[in-house]
Amino acid sequence: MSDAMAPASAVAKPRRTLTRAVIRFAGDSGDGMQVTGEQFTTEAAWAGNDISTLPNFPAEIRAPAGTLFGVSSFQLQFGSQRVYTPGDQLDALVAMNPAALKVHLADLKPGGILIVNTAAFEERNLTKAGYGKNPLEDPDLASKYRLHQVDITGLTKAALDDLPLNAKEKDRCKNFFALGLVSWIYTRPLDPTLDAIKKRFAKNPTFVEANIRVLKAGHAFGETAEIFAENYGIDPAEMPPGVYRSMIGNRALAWGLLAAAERTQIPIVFGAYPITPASSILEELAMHKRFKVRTFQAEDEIAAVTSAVGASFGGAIGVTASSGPGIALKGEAIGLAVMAELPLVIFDIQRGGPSTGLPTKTEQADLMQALYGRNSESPIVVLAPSSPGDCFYIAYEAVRLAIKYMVPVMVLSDGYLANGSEPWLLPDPKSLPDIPAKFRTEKEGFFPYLRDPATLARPWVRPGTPGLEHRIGGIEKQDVTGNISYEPENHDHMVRTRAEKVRRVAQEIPPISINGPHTGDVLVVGWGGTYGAITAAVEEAQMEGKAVSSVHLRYLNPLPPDLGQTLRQFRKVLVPEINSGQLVRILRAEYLVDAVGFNRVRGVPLQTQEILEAINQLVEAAR
Amino acid sequence: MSDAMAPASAVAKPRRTLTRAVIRFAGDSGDGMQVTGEQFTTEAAWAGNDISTLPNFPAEIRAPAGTLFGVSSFQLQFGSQRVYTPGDQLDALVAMNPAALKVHLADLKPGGILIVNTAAFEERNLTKAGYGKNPLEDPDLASKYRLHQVDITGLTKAALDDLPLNAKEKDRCKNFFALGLVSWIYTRPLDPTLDAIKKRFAKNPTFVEANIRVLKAGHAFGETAEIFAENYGIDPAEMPPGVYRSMIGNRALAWGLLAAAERTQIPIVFGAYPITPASSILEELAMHKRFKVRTFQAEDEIAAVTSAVGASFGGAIGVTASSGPGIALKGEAIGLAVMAELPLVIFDIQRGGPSTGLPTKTEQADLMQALYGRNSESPIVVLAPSSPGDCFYIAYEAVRLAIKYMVPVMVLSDGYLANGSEPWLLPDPKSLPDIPAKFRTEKEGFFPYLRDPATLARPWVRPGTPGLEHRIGGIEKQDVTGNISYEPENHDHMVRTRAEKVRRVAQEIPPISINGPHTGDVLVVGWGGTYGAITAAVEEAQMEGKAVSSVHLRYLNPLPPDLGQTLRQFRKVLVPEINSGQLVRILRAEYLVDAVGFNRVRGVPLQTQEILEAINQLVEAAR
Amino acid sequence: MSTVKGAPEAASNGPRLTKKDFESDQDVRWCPGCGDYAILSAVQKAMPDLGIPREDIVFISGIGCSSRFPYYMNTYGFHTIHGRAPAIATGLKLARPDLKVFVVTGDGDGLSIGGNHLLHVLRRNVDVTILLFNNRIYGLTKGQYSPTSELGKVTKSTPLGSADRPVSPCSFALAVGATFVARTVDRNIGHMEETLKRAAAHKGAAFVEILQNCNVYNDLAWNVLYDRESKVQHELRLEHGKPLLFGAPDDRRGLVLEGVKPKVVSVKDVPASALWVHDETDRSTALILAQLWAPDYPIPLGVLVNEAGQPIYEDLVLKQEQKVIADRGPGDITALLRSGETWTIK
Amino acid sequence: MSTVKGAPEAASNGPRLTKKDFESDQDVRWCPGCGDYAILSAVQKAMPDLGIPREDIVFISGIGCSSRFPYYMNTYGFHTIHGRAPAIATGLKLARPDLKVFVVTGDGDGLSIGGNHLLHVLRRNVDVTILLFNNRIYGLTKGQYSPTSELGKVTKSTPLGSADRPVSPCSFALAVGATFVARTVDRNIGHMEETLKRAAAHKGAAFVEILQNCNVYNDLAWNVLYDRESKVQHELRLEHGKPLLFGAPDDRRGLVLEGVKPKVVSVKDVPASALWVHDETDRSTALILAQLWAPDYPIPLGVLVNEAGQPIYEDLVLKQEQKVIADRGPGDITALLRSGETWTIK
Ligand SMILES: Cc1ncc(C[n+]2csc(CCOP(=O)(O)OP(=O)(O)O)c2C)c(N)n1
Ligand SMILES: Cc1ncc(C[n+]2csc(CCOP(=O)(O)OP(=O)(O)O)c2C)c(N)n1
Ligand code: SF4
Ligand code: SF4
Ligand SMILES: [Mg+2]
Ligand SMILES: [Mg+2]
Repeated sequence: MSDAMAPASAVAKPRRTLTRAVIRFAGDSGDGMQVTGEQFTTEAAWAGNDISTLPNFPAEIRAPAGTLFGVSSFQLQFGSQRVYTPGDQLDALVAMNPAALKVHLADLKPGGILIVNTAAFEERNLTKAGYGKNPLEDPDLASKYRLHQVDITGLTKAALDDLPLNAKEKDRCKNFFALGLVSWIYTRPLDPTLDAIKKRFAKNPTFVEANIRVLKAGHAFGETAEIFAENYGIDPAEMPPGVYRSMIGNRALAWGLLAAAERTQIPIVFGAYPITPASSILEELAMHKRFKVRTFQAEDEIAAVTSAVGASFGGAIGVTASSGPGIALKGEAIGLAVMAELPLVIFDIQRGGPSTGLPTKTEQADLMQALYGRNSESPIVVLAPSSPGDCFYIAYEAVRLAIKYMVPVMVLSDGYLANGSEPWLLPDPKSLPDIPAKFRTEKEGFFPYLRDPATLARPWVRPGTPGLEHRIGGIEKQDVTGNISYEPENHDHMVRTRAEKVRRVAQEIPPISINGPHTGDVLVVGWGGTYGAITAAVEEAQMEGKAVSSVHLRYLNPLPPDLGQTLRQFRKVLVPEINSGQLVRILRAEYLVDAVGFNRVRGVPLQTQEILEAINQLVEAAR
Repeated sequence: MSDAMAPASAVAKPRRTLTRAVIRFAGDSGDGMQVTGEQFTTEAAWAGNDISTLPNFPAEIRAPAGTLFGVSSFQLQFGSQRVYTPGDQLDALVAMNPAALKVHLADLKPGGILIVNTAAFEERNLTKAGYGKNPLEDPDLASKYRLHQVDITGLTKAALDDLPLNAKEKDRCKNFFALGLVSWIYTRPLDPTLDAIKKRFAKNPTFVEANIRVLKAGHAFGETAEIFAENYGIDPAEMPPGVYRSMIGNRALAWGLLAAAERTQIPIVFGAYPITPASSILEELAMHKRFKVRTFQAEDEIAAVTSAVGASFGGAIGVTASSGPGIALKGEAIGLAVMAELPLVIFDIQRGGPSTGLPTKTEQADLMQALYGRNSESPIVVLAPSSPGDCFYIAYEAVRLAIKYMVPVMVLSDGYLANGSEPWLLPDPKSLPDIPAKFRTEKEGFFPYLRDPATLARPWVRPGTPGLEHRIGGIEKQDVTGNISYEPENHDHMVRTRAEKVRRVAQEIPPISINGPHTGDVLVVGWGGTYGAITAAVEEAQMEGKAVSSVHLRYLNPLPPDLGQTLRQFRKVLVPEINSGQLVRILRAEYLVDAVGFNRVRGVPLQTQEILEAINQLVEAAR
Repeated sequence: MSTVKGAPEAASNGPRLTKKDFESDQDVRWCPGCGDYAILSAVQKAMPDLGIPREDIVFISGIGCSSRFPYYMNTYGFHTIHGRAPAIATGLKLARPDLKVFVVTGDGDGLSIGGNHLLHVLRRNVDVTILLFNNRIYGLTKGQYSPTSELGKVTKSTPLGSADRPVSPCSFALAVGATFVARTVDRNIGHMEETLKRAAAHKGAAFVEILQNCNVYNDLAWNVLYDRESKVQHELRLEHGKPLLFGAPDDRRGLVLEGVKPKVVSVKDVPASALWVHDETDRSTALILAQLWAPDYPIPLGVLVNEAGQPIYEDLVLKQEQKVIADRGPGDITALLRSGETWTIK
Repeated sequence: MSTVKGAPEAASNGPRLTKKDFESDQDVRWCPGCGDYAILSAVQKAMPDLGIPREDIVFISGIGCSSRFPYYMNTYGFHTIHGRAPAIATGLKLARPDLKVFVVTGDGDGLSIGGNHLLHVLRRNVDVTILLFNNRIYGLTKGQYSPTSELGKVTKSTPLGSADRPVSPCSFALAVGATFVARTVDRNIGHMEETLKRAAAHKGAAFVEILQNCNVYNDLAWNVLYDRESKVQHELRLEHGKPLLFGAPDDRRGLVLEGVKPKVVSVKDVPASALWVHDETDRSTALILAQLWAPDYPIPLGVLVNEAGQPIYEDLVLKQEQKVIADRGPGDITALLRSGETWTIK
């Protein structure tokens, strides 16, 4: 938390200007921490800050109140400089009950702001949280942190005294008190939240009145209460001009598909079976039938992917989405699409594993499954978005490549990108690359496996086209004619052709953009949701004067053609991943470079600090 | 075909002694070529030859007679020296009809023996085989090969003239005429075939009479007919003394399980869903219920593997088997076994792919699927037999490791090993290593995920044990207690623990045995069914004085601890595989050695010659 | 919208097609004598009468001898993977409700590995015509027992006899809500043709069980309907609104109800009014009939249930799509991107 | 052999167990107010009366809120993967026919992804007791519609209403041959307990549909049986051999048959003899009853079918094993290796 004295502002209390701050709201699943966090995000966005968020909820639907596993939290970092991650350590923590304190205190910086809802620190909650004695009575707490004990529940009730609401309804407003208070502390504008409250409870004026009162009460409390010595300003960040919105990964994936559907004017059949954290893609798409996206909630993952394959055979864009366990079930069917050489887009929103694992936590351990999770030689294209907003472009690109090369394309997102948000500069849809989607209708010289010389793609034919009736299937077939063939040399030729087709996608990959000098001691190579943490770490290392650069891969299969030579320009290569070392194995096998991995598989994003340390160690080793 | 004049033998015609010969019987699916080949194999085995066989049948059940895709064939190589493969090119080809000639002639050596059944070379068959004119009328045929035109059909009928059999029944005997003839040409004893005929048709004396007559007729024909100038002797091979039988891979896998069941006195539950070429394992085991092997033909592959997991939870040995497409469906469930840390054995009998591919053909392309075909970090042990007989030991070893380490073990066999046979020196079951299978009953200090310090295995508990009631599942769990845990550090710890457990299996792997000097120009590294072809090629190269050695891996995950240093003793490493280069990628990633692959994916075994050429090229490069 | 072209009017455009037009150039790879040949020719015979242009017809199959079917039809075809044809067909219909889609499956493909997809395609009442070739065996994998094999069946995989009770394809289809369920047999081309035409004409999921002979691995499994003697005795031809009669002319038998239990009677022993009359529109009737089998009962052939007017999955989905487009216009990505909270940075 | 310990005699050894003995130490993680709590306590209550030692009981489940069940039972338990519990249980019973195995599943786990395994475990009549918690929604994934959701259901995944017709778990179970099928409801602990005991006592596959309330994502889906008024009007308690009666005391109604169609009548309008009598042993009766639902018909609760003496899969498999061992002795690998063609090299 870097400070710099700023000219005292209008408000009574002194205000300090910060470059960035990391805040976490934590409480019971029922306490509305997600709403609170999202609202504060919007306030910061309005104030022009760059932002990165990290929601975190329990696997249970409504875990019993007060329990440790029932704690729900929302973290964000916002700043006047580029913000790459939700942040490692907290500048401020709001704990609505003892369980929240127990679970999250460790992440609060020494000297950090700690706001607790004293009303919740009673017998039952304390025992549920496993506190022998009330931690608030422990003097260390107040000495180690800037502890603010606020009877949020009480003050909320008081503010609503005369309103015709029952106790439960009044209590439900308390999160807005916390929001108001924190908004004052960080001087973020209340306006967007006031608007939101009005929209949200439009049907119920009393609720509007109540929540607004409480929000303002919280704000006023900060201003007047003795306990807060100062508050903080954070200037707008330098961000490219344009219209922004806050975007989360899964919605961006869905909208990327919508953009592709609009561009190609080809319907999308989206076959999916619900699974955390992929379900919200299905739910988002189901709200946009105007785009001719036909969502199909299938009986299982196999039906989900096969329905997509059937749709592609019919001349629609077949898409399916799931998470690791579901993707494992789709392997055989993806192989069919490889053999039938049909376009197919597969979203894998990775989560903690193996098996059921940690359904609501994030991970990057499906890369090998994406490449090899099928029988025999079954090559497909693999892409990975690097931020929530990037999901939009990756989804669109996946459709483009699937159609252009008549090949399955898998997109590896993860639980962090899926639910995490960032301020996102709206793209101009017209500027998106064209998607060459045309169906063959010409009878003359037609063969089902005739190939485009540039892409090796076979023709896409819509059933219903007179004269092009043909039969395909999963058995090996003769090239060009598509007739069944067990002929040895033909099989070898087809295996190579299917591989070459995927290899040719390399023509589509733009030159690698290197963050930093093109040669040096250490190159950090990453993919997927670790982009923010890696970039932040590398930029810190660079500021420390280290000869470190980074490259973030959005194309994982095929790899960028210029990757090999890029790697060789550095003494050492570091590959941070939230897995046991998957991309690093691929780089070693592909380029015989002694790349080393930094691997932590905890279900949570990697931290900037730990990556920085890994970098520094390697820089030492390089010397 | 190396010859050396031998003292004229009892028979009228001169006999030459060969060191080895390669023969192929080819005809319609209905012509009984498989039986003929197997019988000739037994004759050669009796004569003390070493043998390697390669059956080859169409994907169709009973493809229409006379068609190219309906051709069925059986190839074998037998010799007085070690025989490693069924052979590349043929010394003799028996073609029962035009289609058989069309499909197989290309594999016959110039000057090779070609026996055709002239009766089958009539209009309809010729057109079905796509011959414009009768190839037998083409003078080149007789000049390029030692062509013998025999009216096998007619001679068979003649021999059975007076027997009360209808035309169809008589015609069915004709394969024994061919067998008799070839037996004479290669002077193999008829006795085992005579016995077999008697056994086979015990219930029908007329058939016995008929087949024996025809067999002898064929034999006599060779002896008397003018057209055969000479015949050949092949001395017994130098083979370790002991009792032998002919063994095919799938039966050996089944019997390996039986040996394990007998040793552990624990029932086996074998859950499988039929699929070529794995079905015969289920069928073999179903005949041996005496060993307390409970075969379960499940509704699909997922039920097959999950039933095995359920059985292991119950304290039986859970085993499942399939081929590539079926294995792809088992991925999620294998992940459950990884998480539950239960013993599980999976047989993957690889076939041509991707997708349905070439169901009856062989391939080695599921190695990556075995290692990575599941969501998240889901490490298992992977083994591969190197010959049909070796399947017995590998199956037994798989059970041993699965139980000792409480881990899934996958065995990668293939279509060639599954149906191919070799003379197999019977093992002494008592000499098989012990399998430490004991169930925990001790309540004191019990926890479901308590670990054995040496193997990291958790205790195996049979439900029904009082006081040890516990619950497990696929959600991440706290080490030792096994309670559900979403705690970040615990997850990281468990991911590492599951990986370490598999890594520790390395302590079970014997030192690598190197075929040839321990240092040199080229090391050829192989795995699975290519053992024969690689060894033959390497030994030829060695005879040519090349500094070449080979290593064949039976443990693919973990890899042998001494593999890395072994690789480094050679200038170049060559990895021949029937895939696009899978093991080679693993070796490059693991040891950063510039290993190169030799890859042909044709659905048929690699040929000794082509591997030899690849070796020679690399030897050049190494200089 | 989802109305498939065809029926008389469609037939009118272009010259009328013949059986030949539906024969592909691939050589048929079934065993000589296989019942599949008869089914193939019945289907090819029936096609022209559907009056649907060849290019608008798609055959989807899974894996099995039966599933080789699409290669032999000169229409569009997709030989997919084991058990998944119903799901593939569902996706295809969502993409292309205008196509006439047939699904060809077997007792293993459709009821073993594919049982769940069959359940759901019928439940959803997707507008596809499903032909299940029931030979009570796994043919392609060379003779293991199937979910329709009789208890105690001795096969390669069950040398001492199978231990599971068979499932009845028709009972299954009826219970999960199939709106058209019929049974026919490979040895009766006429009945097959007529049944196929009725099935193809049905809007919604039509399920037809075709009793088929695998002469190599399960020969004469349906001999009760092949053998002239027993055929006469046991074959019950279902006709809507007609009493349930069967048996030799000289010894006609019929069914009467005792509560909900059918009882076999000799027609001369009961007044015609007492005979149980078939009602295609009643699922309960069909559920009871589907349980009947020889020797105690006759074997019903023909249409068990034919329920018109049930909602069709892809129809409803497309209606929703058309409605939102009619109400709010087609999707506009630019507008969507700017919807909700946005802010501008200068 | 496959006879599970238990019943009185087993109860005798050791002190009689109580509900408490079946409560595990894990904290229950369902939403406050979830119907699963009631089911849990009914099961825990019923357990002691089975007289089966705790260590001989295993609960197997798939994935879903319902499938969290095993963690809360102080028996052996395995929380497996989505939809596969029936197959896992089948393997377990093959390994350990001596164990009492329960399968807990949901409408999604059991009828969506797991439909095929449910079909086959019932068809095989494996000796397991299957409890399907039907809340007509996917709870754990936060509220998408399920295969038992009503047509037009508005959920997160179907904002404009679902387009598929629901499947009836009981009809499905009956059609695929389940030998015991019953229905009960979470708000009636007594009826649940009694139904569970009967199901657990059945030898062979017993299927129980438990109507369960998901108060978070599908609250009051079964209100027709919760609301006092409508409950009285619609709840039909099935009793073997008793006429099918329901309705308020002052307005008792019953069912009579018109052909195979049930008709609701007022008891006072018909002679008692005319009333349709429930017969647990008759599948046709059950198949018809399973189709009945409010408002036109009453909702049957209790045992629809209870067919004793059907062959049990693992019984037959083990009988085969024991017979060959009795006839030919246990397996001998040394002998097997030397069986058939062998030869000796000196
Ligand atoms: C995933 C997968 N599992 C298993 C197989 C092997 N297989 C092919 S067809 C078949 C069963 C065929 O039986 P059925 O559906 O009755 O067709 P039939 O051959 O009898 O016509 C099986 C098990 C496969 N091809 N793919
Ligand atoms: C292979 C796989 N696919 C999907 C999921 C996600 N998932 C978990 S539970 C569930 C459905 C649960 O519905 P139901 O069986 O009715 O249980 P309920 O929560 O309603 O009790 C789904 C789709 C999963 N865990 N695994
Ligand atoms: S195996 Fe049977 S079903 Fe298959 S083609 Fe041959 S006869 Fe027909
Ligand atoms: S989501 Fe519904 S079913 Fe799941 S625990 Fe909550 S109330 Fe129960
Ligand atoms: Mg079949
Ligand atoms: Mg549910």
